[in-house]
Amino acid sequence: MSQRTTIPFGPQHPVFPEPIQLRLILEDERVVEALPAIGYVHRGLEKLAEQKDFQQDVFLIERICGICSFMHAMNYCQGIEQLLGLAVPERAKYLRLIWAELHRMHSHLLFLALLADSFGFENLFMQTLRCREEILDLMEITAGNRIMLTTCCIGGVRKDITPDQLKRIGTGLDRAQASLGELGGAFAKDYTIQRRLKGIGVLTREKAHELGAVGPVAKASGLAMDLRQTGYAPYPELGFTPITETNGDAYARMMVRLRELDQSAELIRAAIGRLPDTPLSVPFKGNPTGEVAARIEQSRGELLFFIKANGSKNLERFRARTPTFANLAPLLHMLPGCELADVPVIVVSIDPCISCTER
Amino acid sequence: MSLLPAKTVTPDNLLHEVAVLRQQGYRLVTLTCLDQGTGHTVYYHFDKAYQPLHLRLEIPDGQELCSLSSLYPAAMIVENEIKDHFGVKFTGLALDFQGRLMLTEAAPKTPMNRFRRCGMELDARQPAAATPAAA
Amino acid sequence: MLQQFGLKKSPWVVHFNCNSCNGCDIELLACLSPLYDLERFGVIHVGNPKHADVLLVTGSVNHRNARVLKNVYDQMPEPKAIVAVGVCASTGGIFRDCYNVLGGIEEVVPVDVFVPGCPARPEAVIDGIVRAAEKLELRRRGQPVSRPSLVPETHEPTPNPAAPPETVPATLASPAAPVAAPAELAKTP
Amino acid sequence: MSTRMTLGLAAVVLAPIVGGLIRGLDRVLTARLQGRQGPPLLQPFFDIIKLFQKEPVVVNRTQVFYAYLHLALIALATFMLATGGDALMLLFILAFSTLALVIGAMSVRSPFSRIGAQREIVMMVAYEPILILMVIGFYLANGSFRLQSVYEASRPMLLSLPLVFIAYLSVVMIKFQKSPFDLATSHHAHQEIVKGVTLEFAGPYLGMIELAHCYEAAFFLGLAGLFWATNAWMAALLAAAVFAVTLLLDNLCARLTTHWMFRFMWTVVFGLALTNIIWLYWR
Repeated sequence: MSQRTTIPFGPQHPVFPEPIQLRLILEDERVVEALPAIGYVHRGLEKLAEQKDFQQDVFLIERICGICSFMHAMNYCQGIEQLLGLAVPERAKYLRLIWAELHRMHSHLLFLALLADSFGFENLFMQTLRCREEILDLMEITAGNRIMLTTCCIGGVRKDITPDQLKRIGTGLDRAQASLGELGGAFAKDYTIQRRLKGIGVLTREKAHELGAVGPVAKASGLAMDLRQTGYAPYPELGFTPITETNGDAYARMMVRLRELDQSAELIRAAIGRLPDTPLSVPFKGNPTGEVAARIEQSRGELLFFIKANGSKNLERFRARTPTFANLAPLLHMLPGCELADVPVIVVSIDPCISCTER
Repeated sequence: MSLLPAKTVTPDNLLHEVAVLRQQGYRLVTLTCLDQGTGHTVYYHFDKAYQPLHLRLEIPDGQELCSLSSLYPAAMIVENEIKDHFGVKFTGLALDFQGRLMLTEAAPKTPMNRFRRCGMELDARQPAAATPAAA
Repeated sequence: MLQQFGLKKSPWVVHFNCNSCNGCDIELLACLSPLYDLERFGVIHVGNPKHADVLLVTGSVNHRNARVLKNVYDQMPEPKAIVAVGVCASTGGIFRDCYNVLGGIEEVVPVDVFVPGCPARPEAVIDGIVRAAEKLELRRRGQPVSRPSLVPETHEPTPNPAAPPETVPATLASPAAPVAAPAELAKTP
Repeated sequence: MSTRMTLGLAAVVLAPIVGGLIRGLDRVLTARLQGRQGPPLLQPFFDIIKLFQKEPVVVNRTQVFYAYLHLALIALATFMLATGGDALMLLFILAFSTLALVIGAMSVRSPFSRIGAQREIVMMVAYEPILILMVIGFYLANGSFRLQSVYEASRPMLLSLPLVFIAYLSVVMIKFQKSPFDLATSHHAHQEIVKGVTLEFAGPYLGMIELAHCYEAAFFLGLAGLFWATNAWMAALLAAAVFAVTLLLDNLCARLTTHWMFRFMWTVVFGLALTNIIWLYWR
């Protein structure tokens, strides 16, 4: 029985919080071919960024994606600061790092929850989301909003984290890590989860490099590639080394994120311990001019902003290459040959952010 | 204005240059297209061990650009996007979405072009008016 | 007698992400989490519009997904209610001026509840769903259901849902009216 | 005869109520296990009442017919279980009831619905042999295929069929669509095939299927009670134990694949049940 069926997987499909359509051509329940149809969340943000004032753009660019919003704003600010030749105060760098890592934690926890959902483990889904609320609380306490922090501005940060709040971050991380320890055990050791993840969606090291995989997808395939090593924020001073796995399957991708969660918590603690006492931001005058390609390691991988400014208050060109955009090609490489039951697992395992991808 | 430090290539030697970079183990990060009024500038961003490398390519209107999909299969998606947004045509695309990757029939044509509003057909376009966007 | 329990107590929701930046979507997910527990209200997140009573839409409408949104809406059996979650779904929000954005979802489907926020907070989303469920019940009884307006109400009293039909404009009274947006619902320029 | 008739009719009336309560309890307990408050206990009834108030959306008339058939047959099976009818006939009706749902799902053109139907068939193929072995076990223990003989048996079936009982547990898990077997349709198994079999049923017709699920819940837990039919309390306890095990496993497992389920059922579970039967035969 090898009847071919075409399945429109999406755009409105319960496993994706976001609309992407994968046209899956199935033989029985085996995927023969997968074709993407995107554009359901294409807004035209790059164009709008060119029409707005470059300072307004911080808030616009933060909304490229609601999951890793802070890191988008951070990358944009870093790019503009580079063009303006601004030296950001040390405290602002550390505060940015703290918020960025909090964002990474909540993003990875969301990933784990969605992964649990993708293989139908409702209990784990709920527990992971519960753990995620701890992190969201920390963001709300420090910035006033659960997801869109809007604390980053050109030249530094707009808001300080008070010593009380720093203490609260410490206890919040303790609680999150405690429950994360239990959850991590379940994720890593549960028999049914291993059956669903091991050997699924394998991406070899060579293919990962050739297809330009970034972030946890690349790290799971053994490519030690993490832009946090380049030192855009005080990561090297805090002793950062990228986490890698070798198997390149969905399980490895999950393990990378699981381990990065603990690493992020430790980075935040270390940053709190060394938080310097300097002003929060530097004032600046004038408009940026020149071209820059700003890069940052976002929770899903390398984020590249190409910014071209011409000395007016509008940018001449703003281009965003988000990590999921780079991970689409590896995804399309992984899908053919898998079972229909594994499609949600594989798709979720790259942690797709379609909103980033299409802007 | 400080431009991105980039090596200039031409459409003719593009594939050769990229093939060399691929040999050296560079990873294709992405492509960026800029509208220059009478043509487009395309940046090719590469990376190797955190060292970025950029190629700059100027292409006049109407000329087709060869696709990198034979060397880097992942280039296909971004090339389709550029085709959608700028109307730059690519030859040898592994999978051609016909300008419908991001946009639909009802959406504005080549909306990312800065100096003009042109259809998908570059040849039918009026000579560039070169009116800068609202400052 | 039993009927009064039905719709109000079991609003099954389907979520459609139109053009959202994910902020509202993950807040919707957070609604399902133990802290907010949407299932307390009998809400089940069904993936299938044919089973759903309440459509939650996040994000604005663009050229490609307008048709999909209409399709999802049309597939839902009556009585149904639409909740626009977040400012993008309500008016287009920060993306209103983008070239590929048509505006709020009101352009395509009639909205029953607007949930403000960027992103909308889970408490607000839950409130929106519960209010939509109340509208479902009114709609089943054939009572007039008011559609909210984004234009600020000046001094008019809030419409009484149980008011006799003749006091309500015809376009508002008909629950199944497709996209009959009355003049006063026209959006602010 | 008339008392048995009354008993049967009472079962047909009470089964959906009991089944609804079981499903409600299931949802409440699941929520508590997940650290949530969960819906009210009567939630399944609210759902069904609501579904009957919705506009009937029909893809084709056949589909409606099969929804009715599904409900009628499962009600008939419940009737037979209560009156102690022929066990083989019971199995046949049960299978036909599921088949009605499958054909109903097959009658529409939605790919998700069809894949759901295919999976449902695979599931039937996986659990039907266990049910047949169970009935054979009853026969070997009592010398009759009539369930009446189980009710009148001197010693509980569990003592003769312990392994079959364990095998039966996995049948219940499949029928209740619990992890790791929640493959074809369920409130939560939406990730792969949206809603599977029930995808194209809407409004009152979905309500009928939900009602049938309530019957199923009562029916299969009742069948579990058969293993200690000599004492009503023990039967209830046994049914409760089956319920508790399915609930716990549902919260401890991820969903596995159809292939895995098929292999597992035909090797481990089938082997268990067969061993029991062989032992019973040679005893």
